[in-house]
Amino acid sequence: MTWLGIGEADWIALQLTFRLALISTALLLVLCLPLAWWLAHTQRRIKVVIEALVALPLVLPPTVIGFYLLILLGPRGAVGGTLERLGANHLAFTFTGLVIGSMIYSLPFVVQPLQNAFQAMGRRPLEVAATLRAGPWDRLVSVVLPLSRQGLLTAAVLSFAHTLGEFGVLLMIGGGIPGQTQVASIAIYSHVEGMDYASAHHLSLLLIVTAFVMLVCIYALNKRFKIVGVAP
Amino acid sequence: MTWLGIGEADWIALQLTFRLALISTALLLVLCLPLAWWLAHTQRRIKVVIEALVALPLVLPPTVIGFYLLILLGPRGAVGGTLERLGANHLAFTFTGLVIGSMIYSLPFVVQPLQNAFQAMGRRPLEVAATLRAGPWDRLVSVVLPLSRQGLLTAAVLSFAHTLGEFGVLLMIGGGIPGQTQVASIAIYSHVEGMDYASAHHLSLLLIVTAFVMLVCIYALNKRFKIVGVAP
Amino acid sequence: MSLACEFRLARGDFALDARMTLPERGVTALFGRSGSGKTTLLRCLAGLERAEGWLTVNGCRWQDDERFLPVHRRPLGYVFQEASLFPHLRVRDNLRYGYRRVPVARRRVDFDETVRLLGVEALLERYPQALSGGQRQRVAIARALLASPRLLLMDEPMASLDATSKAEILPYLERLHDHLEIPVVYVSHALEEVARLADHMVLLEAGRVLATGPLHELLTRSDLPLAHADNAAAVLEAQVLDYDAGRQLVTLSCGDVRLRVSREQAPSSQRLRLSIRASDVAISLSPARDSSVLNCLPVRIAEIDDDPHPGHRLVRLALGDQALLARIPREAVERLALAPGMAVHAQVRARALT
Amino acid sequence: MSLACEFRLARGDFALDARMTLPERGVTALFGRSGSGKTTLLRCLAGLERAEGWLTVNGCRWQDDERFLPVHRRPLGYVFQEASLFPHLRVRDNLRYGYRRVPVARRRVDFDETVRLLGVEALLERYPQALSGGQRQRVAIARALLASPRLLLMDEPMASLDATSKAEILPYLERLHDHLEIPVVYVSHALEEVARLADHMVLLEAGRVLATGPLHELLTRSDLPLAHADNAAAVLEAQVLDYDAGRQLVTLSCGDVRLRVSREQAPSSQRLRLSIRASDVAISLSPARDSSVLNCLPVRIAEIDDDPHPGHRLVRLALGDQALLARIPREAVERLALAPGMAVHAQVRARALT
Amino acid sequence: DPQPTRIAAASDLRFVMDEILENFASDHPEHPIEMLYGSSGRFRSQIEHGAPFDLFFSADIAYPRALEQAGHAAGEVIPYAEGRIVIWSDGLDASELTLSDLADERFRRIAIANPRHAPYGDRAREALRASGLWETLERRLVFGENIAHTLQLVQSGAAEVGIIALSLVRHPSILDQGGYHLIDDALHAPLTQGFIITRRAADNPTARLFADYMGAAETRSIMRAYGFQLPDE
Ligand SMILES: Nc1ncnc2c1ncn2[C@@H]1O[C@H](COP(=O)(O)OP(=O)(O)OP(=O)(O)O)[C@@H](O)[C@H]1O
Ligand SMILES: Nc1ncnc2c1ncn2[C@@H]1O[C@H](COP(=O)(O)OP(=O)(O)OP(=O)(O)O)[C@@H](O)[C@H]1O
Ligand code: MOO
Ligand SMILES: [Mg+2]
Ligand SMILES: [Mg+2]
Repeated sequence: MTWLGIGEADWIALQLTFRLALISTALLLVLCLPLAWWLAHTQRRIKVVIEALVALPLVLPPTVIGFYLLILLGPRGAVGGTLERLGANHLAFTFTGLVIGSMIYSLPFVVQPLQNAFQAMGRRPLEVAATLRAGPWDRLVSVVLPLSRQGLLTAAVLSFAHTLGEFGVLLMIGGGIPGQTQVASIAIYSHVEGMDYASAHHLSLLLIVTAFVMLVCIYALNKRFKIVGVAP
Repeated sequence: MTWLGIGEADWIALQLTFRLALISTALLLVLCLPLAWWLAHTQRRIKVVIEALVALPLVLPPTVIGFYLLILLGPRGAVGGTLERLGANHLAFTFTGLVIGSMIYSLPFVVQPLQNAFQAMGRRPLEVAATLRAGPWDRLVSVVLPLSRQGLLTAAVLSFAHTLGEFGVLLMIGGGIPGQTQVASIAIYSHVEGMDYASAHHLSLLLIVTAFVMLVCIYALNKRFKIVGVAP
Repeated sequence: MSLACEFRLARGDFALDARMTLPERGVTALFGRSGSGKTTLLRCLAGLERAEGWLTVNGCRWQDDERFLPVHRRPLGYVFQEASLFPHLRVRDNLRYGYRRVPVARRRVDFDETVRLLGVEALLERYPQALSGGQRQRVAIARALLASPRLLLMDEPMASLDATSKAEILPYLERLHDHLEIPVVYVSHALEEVARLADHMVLLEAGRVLATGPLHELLTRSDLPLAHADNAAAVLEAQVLDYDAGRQLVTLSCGDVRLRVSREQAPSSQRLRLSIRASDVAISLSPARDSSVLNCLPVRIAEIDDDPHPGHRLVRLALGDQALLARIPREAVERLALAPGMAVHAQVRARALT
Repeated sequence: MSLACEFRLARGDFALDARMTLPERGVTALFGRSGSGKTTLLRCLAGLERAEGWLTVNGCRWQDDERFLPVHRRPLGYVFQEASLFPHLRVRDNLRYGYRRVPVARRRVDFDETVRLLGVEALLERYPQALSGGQRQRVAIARALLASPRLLLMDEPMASLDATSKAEILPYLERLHDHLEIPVVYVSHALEEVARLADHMVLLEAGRVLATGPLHELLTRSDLPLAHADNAAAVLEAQVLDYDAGRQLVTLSCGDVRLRVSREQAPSSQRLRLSIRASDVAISLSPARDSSVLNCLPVRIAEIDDDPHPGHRLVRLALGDQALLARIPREAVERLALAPGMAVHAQVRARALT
Repeated sequence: DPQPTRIAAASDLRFVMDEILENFASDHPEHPIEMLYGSSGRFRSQIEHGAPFDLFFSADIAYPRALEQAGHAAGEVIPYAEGRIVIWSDGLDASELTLSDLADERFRRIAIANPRHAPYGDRAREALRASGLWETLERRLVFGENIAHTLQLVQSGAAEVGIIALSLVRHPSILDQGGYHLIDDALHAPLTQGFIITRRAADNPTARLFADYMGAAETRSIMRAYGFQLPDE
């Protein structure tokens, strides 16, 4: 079953990739919202340490992060081992493991744009909303999210696109199991290494075109519903 | 010559890494400023396409980008081949090649935070500056850069940290030649593959600690000179 | 007494240390020089600043050492001094923001009427960026009112409005204040606006309450800066005796004396508030019969004070148990040999305020 | 003529279509209702909007179909309607921003003096976020002045200032305008401010110039809205005859008649500008000798008009070749049987403006 | 300072080459050599695109052959060894295990190199197919990018067992951890490994010298110690 010069396994890998990117981006956005908010507004000293920590996953090569994660999530690691003792399975070579790995690696791409957006927004819109009876959640939905839309978009795009292309971490903790952990990036690389350049090119092209179309749509929608700017 | 459990070759790799990260971050910032500015302010339709293109380097696995770059910059590629015909050397396996590769891959991390910062700033401060006799360059230096400091910082940090950890692209177009293109990430991974875990851990730790200290200093400085926020 | 509070808050060199009690309904003018802490005090009332102290509104404790009712639980309306419209919402949605969040049963302000009276009907589909400064301010006022507040805080709401817009909005605000029966705290630098709207006044100076009391008392107290202001005025409370519809004239009694004031319609209540500017009062020794001035009142000179106006003196006149201010040229004081205790005639141009 | 322009610009439903000529120096008041296009016109003058049309200042073409002098090349000062301080700079650096960018030889405004007169000395080390609304406005005014502009554009610069601050700043602005000898375009809703500062006036309505001309003409033209405003006033130009320092009284001649006005110091020039509010003029049939009012002028009734004020009529009085406005109760018009052509006495309280 | 001669070697040679190089350096201190390890496939494409490698030791003779045909070699492809695959586990003594034991459910994850492009993975698959275990085990397999990566998957414990290169498990630190089971080489095609001198090193005496050094008795005994079968034995 080959279509567009792309074999079935690769279609599955592609599908897995988008699922992974979608899930980890969604989870990251949810988790990073409070963190970025706190970073944007706290006056505490510890803030700079947390800010530095957030950027740290980028500093190590993904394969190495992946290696340490493999140990951590595997049956002998702190996380995997605990799970095993609780009767569950460890997380190496699982989709969950991939999600965790790509989330850790994409963390800075989500936290930093959100934090910037929150800082740029200032407290005024929230104060206004509060005087108009909006409680904390209400303010989040009706004021914070719309006003930090550009930051949210950047966070989502960077995290999503980055997960599409993530290779090292996923290679290490995924084990390249077709249909489970073999994502497109690993499939493409396999083709390249195996000198099956045609498949590599086709799959790369498809990934790029799909991502490009998605991004153009997202940006076009964003532009359509854009606030015209602040001046005059 | 081993110090802190880290051999001489690794020290060289570390130095190379920081040089690479510094140079490509600096170049990226300079190049992306006008692009981000244009994206933040243009009303043209093509904008969404450029925005999507900017994010595309993330979509492919770095090793694959590296592979395509290798073809492009190598002696038979469009760029490398042209250089050879002009009597210069092609760029594969050179430090220049590494710089180009890491710049391409870090492009979105620089453009997007800058664009967001410029959009959040709006036109008002520029208008005010213009009425106070500040010409375009003057406005850039005295108003745009200080007011988009948070975005600049994010761009610089993401790009710098990401280059420190970049592996796939650099391995492919650099080849990991000690002293020339073997950066720390490749050295660490080599140690892991060679089961020299001690060296891998030491080098990882050093990279992390150095990066962490740098980041904490940067963030602390940033906080110290921070604008207190917009609300009264 | 319906709103009482005590706040302490430090901001750099500036320290707010204010204690005050406001009447249950009616407008309290918050007056003070730039930087005296008016905005800060309003923010404390709204709960936007976590000041030390306490606040009781309508018998409910909103804030003290133990409690702190969060802003969104305080049923208030706040018109901010600076632009505060949500840039991502059209004018309509800005207006509906607070309105929607008040349960239907508790809404006490009509959407369409408010929109019409603030002259923003034509702007409903626009984004705030496409409004002029004054238009933004009107939308902000409407938005605060539509939240059916039980305490209304207005920080220079009309600062950038033209006279015509003000003249349209003021009567609406007056009616609304009556109708809502809530306390209103109103910051304004325009004494005329204040004299028209406010019953009560709080004077701030460098973060402290300098004086507080009924408007007409504070306006004429010569120990306070108001009496010496450019547009110093007295406010009188008078009893309606008669309305002459043809001439649009109301006859009033104020203590023993009678006053006449032009007015479009018959007053709806038995009492009227009059504002009489110091510069609108002239003194003559004999009653002037053939002058266009409506009122020529027998008064007694209570006090002759300095006036910051060049070449003038401020004369306090006793009119029954109320007071009038007159700004008189020094030359006239000499020429007419005015002195405290003298009985003279005040030629008075009064304005009905309510 | 020093500033002449013609601009066309569309913004949604709104269209600016303004053509005007302003005198070489002196203040032009830009007057008009909220949303009439005042800010838009100022922005066009500054080059912040790329309007169609042309603009000539002091004989230089700043803009036409071919040319467009960019904003930073236009030597102007702009006080924005909304907050415009740079949040990343301390007050001192905000002030120095434009100052530093003017070559020393071309600086015509003294830093320390400006800072002192605008009352911002104590704020120099603060960031704008730590200022009150009025303090911000004062810093913005000072900043614009310190750029030694050759054209000054001020968009409601005093909107949120208290009377005392205004009273301190206005004389400084007056002197500065004199000293700088530049055209100033001044948007304000406060007729009194305008009457005091402006020589010239441009009336805008829905983006078009309704009228333009010397202030005193426009103020009393009964076909324009100004004469009917709440604080309608006439402005008279008068010749100084004498100054009585003891009584702080100036004697002036205005056509054939003599006027007396209180004034702190002797006038520095031979001409004085007087503002006489319609509500400050009373009419009597006989001259009132024993009244505190300084001036009792023989005038002739030129016109009796409707007045939007309830129960009043607007009476235009001819005083030589100049005009006065008097707001008279209907009752008095009847009682005194006033009619056009009648010779009466105007009891006038005048204020010296310059 | 002359450029060292640069050797790109497949990752299964990691330990053995380090030892050979040590000897070479003491025998020929005037001929500096720099060793790079990685996957054979990557080196192949890098050499195609101008990589500055002087010798290329591949895990699969097919790669240097392809390079030779494309004109990237100076001289012939020289076969230097035949690799073997073994069963190895980090948690238990694999010398007790046979291929058919892998069917046991306690081995939840079995690591092999990716057969699509790694020669060791390809032979592992052949061996599993030949013993009729492929269908049973397929769902439990995880794939390493190259043979060294496969070893890491097993070392981390995430895969309980793996099929890897004999040359790697002969590393002293692994030998300490217990035994391995050598897979019968009748079950898979021979893993013939070859090297070339690249075109850029045509005139490089060090490259020639090292190529010859591979035939030296000392070198051959080291190769043998790491479990390689030498071509002519
Ligand atoms: N962070 C700060 N540091 C020092 N002083 C501050 C700070 N924030 C506010 N202030 C001062 O607090 C005082 C009160 O400010 P507030 O905004 O309440 O004044 P206001 O009465 O509303 O003035 P305005 O009429 O100008 O709006 C001002 O003098 C201001 O300078
Ligand atoms: N993008 C737009 N779309 C439609 N109308 C607009 C837009 N931008 C501005 N306007 C309108 O242009 C008119 C002129 O605005 P401008 O700011 O010049 O008024 P203004 O005279 O300064 O008023 P104010 O006294 O309230 O500041 C306003 O009626 C405003 O609503
Ligand atoms: O080419 Mo390898 O030896 O499978 O890593
Ligand atoms: Mg204030
Ligand atoms: Mg305006």
